[in-house]
Amino acid sequence: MVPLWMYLAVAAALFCLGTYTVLSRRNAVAVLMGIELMLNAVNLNLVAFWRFQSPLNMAGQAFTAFVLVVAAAEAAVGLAIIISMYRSRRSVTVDDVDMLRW
Amino acid sequence: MNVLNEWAFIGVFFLIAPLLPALPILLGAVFAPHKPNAIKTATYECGVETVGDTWVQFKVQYYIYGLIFLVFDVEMVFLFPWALAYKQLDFFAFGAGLLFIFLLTDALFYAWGKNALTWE
Amino acid sequence: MDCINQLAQCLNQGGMDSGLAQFISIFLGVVLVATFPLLVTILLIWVERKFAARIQDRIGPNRVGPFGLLQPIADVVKLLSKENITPAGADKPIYNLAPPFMVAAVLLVWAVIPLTPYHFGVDLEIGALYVITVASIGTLAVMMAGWASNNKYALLGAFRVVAQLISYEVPLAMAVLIPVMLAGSMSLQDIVKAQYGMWFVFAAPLSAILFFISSQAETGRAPFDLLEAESELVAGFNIEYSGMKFAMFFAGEFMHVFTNGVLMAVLFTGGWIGPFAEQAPLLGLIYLLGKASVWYMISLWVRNSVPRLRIDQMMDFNWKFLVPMSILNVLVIAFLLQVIKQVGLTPIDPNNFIQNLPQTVVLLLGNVFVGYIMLSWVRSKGRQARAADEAKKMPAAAVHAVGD
Amino acid sequence: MVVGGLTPQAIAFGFFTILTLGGAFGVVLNKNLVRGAVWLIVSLFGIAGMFVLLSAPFLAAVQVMVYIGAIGILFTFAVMLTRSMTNMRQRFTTQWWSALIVVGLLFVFLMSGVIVPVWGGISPEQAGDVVATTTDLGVALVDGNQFVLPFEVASLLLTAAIIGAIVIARQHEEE
Repeated sequence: MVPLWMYLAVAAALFCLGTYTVLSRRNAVAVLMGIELMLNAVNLNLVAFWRFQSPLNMAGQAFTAFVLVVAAAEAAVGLAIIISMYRSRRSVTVDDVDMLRW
Repeated sequence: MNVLNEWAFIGVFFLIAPLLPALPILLGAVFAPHKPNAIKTATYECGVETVGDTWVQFKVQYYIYGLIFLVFDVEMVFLFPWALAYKQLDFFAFGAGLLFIFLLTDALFYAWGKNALTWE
Repeated sequence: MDCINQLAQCLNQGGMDSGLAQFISIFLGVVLVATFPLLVTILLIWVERKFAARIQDRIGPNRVGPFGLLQPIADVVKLLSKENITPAGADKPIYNLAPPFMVAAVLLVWAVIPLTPYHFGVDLEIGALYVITVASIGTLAVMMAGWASNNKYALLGAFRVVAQLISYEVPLAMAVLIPVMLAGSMSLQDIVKAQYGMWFVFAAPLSAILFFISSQAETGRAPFDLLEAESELVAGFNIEYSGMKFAMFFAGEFMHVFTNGVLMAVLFTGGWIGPFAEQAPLLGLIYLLGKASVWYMISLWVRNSVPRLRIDQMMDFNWKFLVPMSILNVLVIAFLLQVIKQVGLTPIDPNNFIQNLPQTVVLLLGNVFVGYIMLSWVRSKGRQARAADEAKKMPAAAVHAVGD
Repeated sequence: MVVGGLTPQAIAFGFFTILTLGGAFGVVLNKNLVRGAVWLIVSLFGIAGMFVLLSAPFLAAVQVMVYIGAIGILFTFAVMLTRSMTNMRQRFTTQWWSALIVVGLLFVFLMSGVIVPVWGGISPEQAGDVVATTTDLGVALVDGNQFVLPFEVASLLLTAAIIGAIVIARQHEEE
């Protein structure tokens, strides 16, 4: 079997790529894609730890399912906000979103 | 066959499945004539050139269907294990499932009441 | 699968590395399982055309070979000689990947179908979920095809198809929950074996109907063929495809219809179960294909006789009728199963027909109840709508009468 | 079976790593956001493969169903609804290089945590072959002592998400 640290390394790399997408892309949809990548890195970690630490405990799988729910809710509401923003501002770049600044 | 062998089968299947239909396409590429010209490769559009972007803006309705589908898809994630274990479960589990489905049906009825499900 | 394992042993004894032998046997198994539906599809093209012709009072293909049986081969030869036109401005990699993926999405289902008691690709622990999962790849292929073509019609068509496909996936998955619940397993082989005593179609006819309708919509066949609507719109998402790539979309569709028949057989009408299927596995295959053909024929019959729905009707039908019905169906069956368990009507030997009867009757009554509620509700809704319509028309009609 | 000193599992792991990280690079660097959505799907498919290797086939199937079937489609819809693919001349914000430094530091930090055996050097042999099944998950989800509350809250969250998203997405429709 592939050792635990390899899975963790992949998850760490994925998390960093996701973070970089969030920090550097101008398009808000791309930013949300980055967040999905980060959530999936978390999921990978959860399942890897579950498999290696406590394969008989259901917490690992159950929490992965709950992260999935959060990811789905985040994508649904996040994309709705972006669509709404596009309709009022004709733009989806993160620089232009300063509605909440004042 | 052990479990991982089963998944090796699925894995190989995932690689082979697109290749089998790709074969006749490649055969077609060998046998079929290939003489493209500007008129032939032009976008199909009632005889006139496409005006503007292909990617015109679409209605929000599509997104809303996608949204409700996403939520029901995630619901399946929980209902499948529930249904799978149902034979071992008691009335409490039925109540839990009932409440779970009831809450989601609320969302469906909300969307219904807001006319979000109606195609205009 | 046993013959493949034997082959692996055979190769192993012949001095081959055991891992390599195993890989070769897996590879051969995959090719075998994947080629089978493709071969069936070639025959299906003939069946489909003949069937449609008979319904429309025509003869259908009858020139090439006996009864026109070689017609599909002639079709393939013709399609091979057609030029593949790639539109200018297409996103080439995605444009070329979409047709094979469309077929692959259907082909992948066959990996878990139990063909006989002993022959199947694999018997996955999560088979039923796998079937639904794989279907979602087809949705993606449609989206990619529509987008990569760089054509407004194609993209609009793809949007509509995707909206249709994802909408009807909800009642589809809900309908699959019932066999899983009744069998207590997601493995398709277990689901078939749980039907020794009684086919699930008797205990859960509503979910069978739900599955049938929504899988018909998933194939994009009439009455749900908005995506093509050959006689009205241009072809929809596959408009920019030609030659063999275009043919692949249709091969995928033909195969999808038959695969749905097979799934109906496996999930609801007992798969390979029949007299002597255990002793002679080949009989099991014949039973399975026979049952699948019956469902397939019904699907063709519906396709050729029911007129096309409008897109708003189709969406309303799904979200305002099928989805609530499937939810109610799951709840009622879950409730009745608990009651049956508490009362003690659960069959002690699930393979015994007589012992299965009480449970089946109770579940059937539950189904009738759900069906009655939904239909009477729709009827009252329809009556209200008609009354509102009448009320709106009334003054206009009165004015008209005065004018005369 | 051993090919070049690697077990089939290791080969599969390598393949899925390439899919996951390659897809993630595609998400970061793409010039066209529909392609970006495809790359995202490739990446998440790789994760599904890893779930299979970690003997969680149910989660793998769910991953494909939810991400490829639903979230991928939703992203494609959103990209097209906002015409994001047309105004991609400036992909990155002005602080992309400082973000690179921050993320580089984060990666070094995370990797140092991974490489240094903080978790008592769990060996694969310790993990054991007996794994909880999907049925166990179903039992645990509606067990009063385990996850029944999160189970209901998940449903509530999804309901809230649907209502919120519909309200937000449709707020300009009346005008």
